Amino acid sequence: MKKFDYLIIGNSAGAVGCIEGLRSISKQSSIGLIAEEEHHVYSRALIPYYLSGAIGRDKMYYRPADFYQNAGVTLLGGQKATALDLERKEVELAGGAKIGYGKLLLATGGKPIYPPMDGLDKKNVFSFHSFDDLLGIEKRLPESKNAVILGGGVIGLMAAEVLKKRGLAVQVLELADRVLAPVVDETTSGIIESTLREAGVKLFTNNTIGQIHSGDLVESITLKDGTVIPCDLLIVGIGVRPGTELAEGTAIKIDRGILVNRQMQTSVPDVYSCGDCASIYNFITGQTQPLPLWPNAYLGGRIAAFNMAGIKRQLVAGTSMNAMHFLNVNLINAGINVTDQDSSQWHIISKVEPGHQVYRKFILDEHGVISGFVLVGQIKRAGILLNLMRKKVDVRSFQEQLLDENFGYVNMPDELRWQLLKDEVILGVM
Amino acid sequence: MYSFQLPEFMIERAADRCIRCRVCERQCANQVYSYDAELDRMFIEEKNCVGCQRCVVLCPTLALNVRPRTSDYRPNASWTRDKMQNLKKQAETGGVILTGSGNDKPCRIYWDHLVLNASQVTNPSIDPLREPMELKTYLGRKPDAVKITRCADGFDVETESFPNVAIPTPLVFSAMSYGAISYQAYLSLAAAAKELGTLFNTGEGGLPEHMRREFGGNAIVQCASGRFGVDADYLNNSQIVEIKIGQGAKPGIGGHLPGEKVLANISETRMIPIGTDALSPAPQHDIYSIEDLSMLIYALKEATNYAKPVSVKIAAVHNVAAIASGIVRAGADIVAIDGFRGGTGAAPQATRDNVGIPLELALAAVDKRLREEGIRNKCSIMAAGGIRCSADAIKAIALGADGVYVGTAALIAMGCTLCQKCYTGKCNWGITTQDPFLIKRLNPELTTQRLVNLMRAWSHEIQEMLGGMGINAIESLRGNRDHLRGIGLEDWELNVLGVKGAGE
Amino acid sequence: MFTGQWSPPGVCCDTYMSSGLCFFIRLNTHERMGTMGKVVVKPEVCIGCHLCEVWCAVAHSKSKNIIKAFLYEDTKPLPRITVEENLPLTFAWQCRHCQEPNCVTACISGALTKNPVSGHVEHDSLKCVGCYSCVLICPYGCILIDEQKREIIKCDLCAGLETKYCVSHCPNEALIYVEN
Amino acid sequence: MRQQYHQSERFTPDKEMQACGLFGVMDTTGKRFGGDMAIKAIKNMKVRGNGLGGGFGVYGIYPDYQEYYAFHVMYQDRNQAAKRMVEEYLKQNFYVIYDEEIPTDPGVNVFQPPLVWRYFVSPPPRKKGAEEHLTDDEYVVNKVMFVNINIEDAYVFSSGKNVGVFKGVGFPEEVAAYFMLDKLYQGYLWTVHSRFPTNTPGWWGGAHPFGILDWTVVHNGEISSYGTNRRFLAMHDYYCTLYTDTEVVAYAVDLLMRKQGLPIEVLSKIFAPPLWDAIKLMSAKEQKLYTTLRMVYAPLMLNGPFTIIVAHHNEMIGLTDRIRLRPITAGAKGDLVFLSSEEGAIRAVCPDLDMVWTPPGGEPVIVRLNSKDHLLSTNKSI
Repeated sequence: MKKFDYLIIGNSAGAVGCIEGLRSISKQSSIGLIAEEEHHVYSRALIPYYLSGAIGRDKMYYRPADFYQNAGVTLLGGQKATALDLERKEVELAGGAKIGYGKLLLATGGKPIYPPMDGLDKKNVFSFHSFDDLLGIEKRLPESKNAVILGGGVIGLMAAEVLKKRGLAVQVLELADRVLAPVVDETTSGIIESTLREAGVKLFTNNTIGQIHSGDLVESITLKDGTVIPCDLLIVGIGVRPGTELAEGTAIKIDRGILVNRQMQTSVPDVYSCGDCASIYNFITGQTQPLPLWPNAYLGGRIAAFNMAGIKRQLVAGTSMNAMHFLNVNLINAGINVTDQDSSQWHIISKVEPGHQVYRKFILDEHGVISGFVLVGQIKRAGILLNLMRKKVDVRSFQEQLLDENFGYVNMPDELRWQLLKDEVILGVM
Repeated sequence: MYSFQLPEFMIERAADRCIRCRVCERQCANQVYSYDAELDRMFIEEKNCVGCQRCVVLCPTLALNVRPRTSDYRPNASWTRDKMQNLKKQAETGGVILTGSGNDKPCRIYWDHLVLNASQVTNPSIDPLREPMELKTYLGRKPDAVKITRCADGFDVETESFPNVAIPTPLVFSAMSYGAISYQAYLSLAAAAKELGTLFNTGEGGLPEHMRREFGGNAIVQCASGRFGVDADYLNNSQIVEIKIGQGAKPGIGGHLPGEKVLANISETRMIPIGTDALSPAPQHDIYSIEDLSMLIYALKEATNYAKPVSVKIAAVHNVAAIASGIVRAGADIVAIDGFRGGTGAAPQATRDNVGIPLELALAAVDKRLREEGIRNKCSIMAAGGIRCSADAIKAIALGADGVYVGTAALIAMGCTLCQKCYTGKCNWGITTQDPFLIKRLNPELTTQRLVNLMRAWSHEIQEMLGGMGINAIESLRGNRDHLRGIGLEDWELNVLGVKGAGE
Repeated sequence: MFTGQWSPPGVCCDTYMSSGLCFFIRLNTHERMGTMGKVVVKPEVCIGCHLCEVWCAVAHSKSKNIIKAFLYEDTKPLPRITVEENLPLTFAWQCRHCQEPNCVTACISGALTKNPVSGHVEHDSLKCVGCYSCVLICPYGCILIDEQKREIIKCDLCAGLETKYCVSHCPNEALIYVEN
Repeated sequence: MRQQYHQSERFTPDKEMQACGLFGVMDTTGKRFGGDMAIKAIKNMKVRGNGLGGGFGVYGIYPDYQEYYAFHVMYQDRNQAAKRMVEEYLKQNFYVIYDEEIPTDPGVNVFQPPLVWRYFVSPPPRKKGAEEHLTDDEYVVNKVMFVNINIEDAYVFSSGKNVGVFKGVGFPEEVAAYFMLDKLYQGYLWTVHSRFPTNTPGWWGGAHPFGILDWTVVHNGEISSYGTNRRFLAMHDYYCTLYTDTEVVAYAVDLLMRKQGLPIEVLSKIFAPPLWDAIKLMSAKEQKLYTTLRMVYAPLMLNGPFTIIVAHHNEMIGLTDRIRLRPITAGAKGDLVFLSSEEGAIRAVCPDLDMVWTPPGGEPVIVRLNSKDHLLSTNKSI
């Protein structure tokens, strides 16, 4: 039986973060990686860019082809881990083989959510999640004219944009009364909706699939409100759920995702988890929850690596944050999302420039600390705002200037500015 | 009131070079330039231009050209452009015309009418690159004679010498006060003096507390009519204490630092409340006579334990020789003579351009008079006011000065372009301003280097010229008028200067 | 050579001056751990002329000729350095080349990397897809956006050029390249 | 206030530039001897002169009148009016014990010889007033200065006791022959000078040695600091009138040694001070001495190339400038000590020397009666 000092299950940002973290500490230890997909490590987030034609297949890869080789990682590709023996520190593979580990990292990622309805198993129905989805959609594209996208969230809208660019008629179905509802507020949704509409994307809000009409393939869809729309390509983009199957039924505690502390340790010693499969600490809300975001995954992996190697470091910077762009509108949000309805208990400052698609909004808590913000249109130097949020800075003395597009360190009080700038540059960890 | 004055400057912008980087706009404190985003064009408000050339120097594509405007009144030898402009200005304002820097009128510059000697055949010239060339100078009173007795291991000096200050080169930075010039400029002068081992003069604005320990060893501290910043610690953290009676640029009148320039640190240094005008009275109100001056000299000596030379600075005026003689007899160890081309931060133009006499004549007269009275050794003479180059400095020494004060030249080294707008407080070069944005334009590290380079260059040139004369120590040129000849001078001028005409 | 205090205590901009100085000292000690060098600014002598921006843009233009770059090249030259400005305070600001750069962790395409030899944070524009995750995460606001190309641009310390343009063209030597 | 002899210093006479040969010989026992050696030695250095000036200083020359100041007064163009004025002035201010024309050899052809007269005088008791407290020496100096400045065509070129200066236009041997020095006079110390002025025809008053009281100076060189020295001396009532920079040396010697009482060693360090860089390396005590001297007597530093032989009764000093731009050589044979521009000249008069040495720049060779002080400089020789 093979045994590795460090064994990683999963092959994406978390795994790479962990490998790069480990190798920055020690070149000697043995690292094994079990990857379900056979593809070289690629970036899921690049799927829309690939489909839109912005990048070629070679650019999909997150690290060079010889990355594992150079890093001295034993890659067990195309293998599925099926069970964990936490007592004996072994992982069982689909074929029955067992791999031993010193420390284990569960970076199994997420699974796209499919609603329970008939017809979603047809060959022109895809999620927007994996390389295989990508290749499947690409293959279908020439024969497709009418795309229907289920879900008006981030993934759904990105899919809508790229398919529109590829010349398809695109219809987006959103159960809520506006797009991006969980992520941003009404104003932002409004700007995005009008942008998409101007580009010719049909939006159906307060709506979803009533019934799918299909033969071998999906052919048309009757919506809940009775409208019938043609469909020869159906994308399911409702979201992802943590891929916790492996941990289920073991001693590892699960709360939506695999529960980890700020050192990325699970409830079982020597087992760590990160990425979309994990429930991590959100420094804004103070809760532990899945935060399925690329930087969180990478950083989680890196911090897990340090702790696995015995160097105690903590994740401090995890929160919800998104950089998006829909057509020509850039959008950034971070922290909590407060809609107009429940804005009363927060102090909110915002600026809208109608017509220019510029919107800035900041949500301040009772201590004047930014709990969340949205920037639409002009997003430059947004990281400074995120930094203020992370450092829990009371921004009230200069809050008006936050609304200025050119806001920078120069607008802060002297002492604060140099304090922030002189902090150690090791970010995300401490 | 609508202004009838002709704009002073015209600005040409090469359209094929301007890249709209807006550096000119940002560098101009006088709002000459503005950018129009709609047209992607720079606009120019020439009326505001003072001709400081900051924009020209900073423009990365050399697209700008600023020069005096060519449109002019009908030429009139009597009513010149200057006179007419001033008339119009006064008609519009009803006030005294203020100006900065030194006298810019074409009064005879005697330095340019004096030529130096060089060795040929009968004595060898000396190459300062290969042989010693001494510029060390002692400032202060010297005894009439030294009593020396033989003892077992050589000789004992029995004469008590007076306090003297040694400087490695006879070049000293002139009085420029903190407040009149920016902290950065002031600091640069101090730091340059320190690096060179020479002296800077605090002017009448005091010496900031935190600079005293570090730069006191290179400071001439001034005690002027306003008595700003004078306390015992100030006086004792110095090499020389100077009583300022007058200033070459504005003999007979005092100074005025507007309240806007009196910021926190200046207020602390000058020991006056923030925002109050710092008014230096025309006379020192405890000196109405030579006896009073003597009392102040000895009061300052007393305060400094007789350990420092006391200097008295006067403007060069008609009877300067007699005044200087009185000053020496009143107990001063150094007499500083400030000629009428000396600079200032602010002075009424009428005074600046019409009061006083040229340094060269004053210096020659003072040196002669002190020698006639047999008291030349009782003091050192500092020459100030319009020393523009090393040759001016060495000629001053040959006329009789011990050292020279370098003021305007140092400012020019820092970046000054003599736009004469010091009094506006909007110096684009960061020198005569307290605007926190403008003062940053002087990087003290760079400016110090510029000043050090200037002084070193001058010192080298002085060495070269000394070597050419076959002299290897500056003291052998001091008052050595045989090495000067006049060209293009009238008889009376040669007489006053005490030099022969060229060829005589 | 010069050992004096930069600014008198109590001058209206002194606090940033003195603390600014100590800020850079801190960065220096930090750098010894990883990075080889970076451009630091002395805010107390930054005159806000924006010439660093101009010359940075030239350095990253095709022709490297200032007039050609600004007036005749198709793509508008863009600086990788920003002058933050809130008069009287100004300071030029560009990539700090962090030891553990957040932008690298956030980059979804692998376009941003930390060069283990030079310590520089490098950006491969061929790989960049313009997702702007790095813009969101860089705490210093040092990653800038090229709207035309829809990708990010950042300080590359004038890789391949003889001098660091911002440093060599700063008229007041407010920018200094420090190496360990 | 000191009176200026001209309204403007602009009108002070120019000194002339020159190259020269010098020679001095002294018998340290005080034995008197004739002028042969001095004449022969200076003749040996003929190329150092050009026939436009030569002169001799002789000590111990008038033993019979050694109580009296011996004035050698030259009347240019044999100006009788000047002579009358001088004699009137002397009569008013001195007891003139004896006077005569200095004998000359009419067979020697010299250039425009002036009338040279000698007077042996003694200062009278001073009346109450300004001069009441003056010493005899000072009194004499004042009167000599008065004649030199105020009486046209009259110059006192020798004014010490038991000392005589003889000088004129021509080669030194011609001057010697004219005044018959080899035949008529004996002294224990002889200094000689051969002159090479470059820009004036030379005149009798400009020849060396230059003397005041019993101080005489012969000098080779060009003093670039002349203007500074002259103006400093003017402040001490010495007015230069003789168109030669040697004059300032003589006055400076008189001021420093006679009036201010400084030892000769110190004097040489005022004329040719050590460099500041050298002073920095000295002991604290020496630093104080040399710093004080340079500070106070800076105007008397002799800058530029020079060699001087300064003599007065009992003492002869040879000194060259601090960076040694002009030559000097010393030699000794028994009780005789020689100083010369060239070693060859010494060997010409004394072929078998006991020793010969070359003192460094700024280091004086001090020859004293009844002492071996001159040997002090040998260990520093170069």
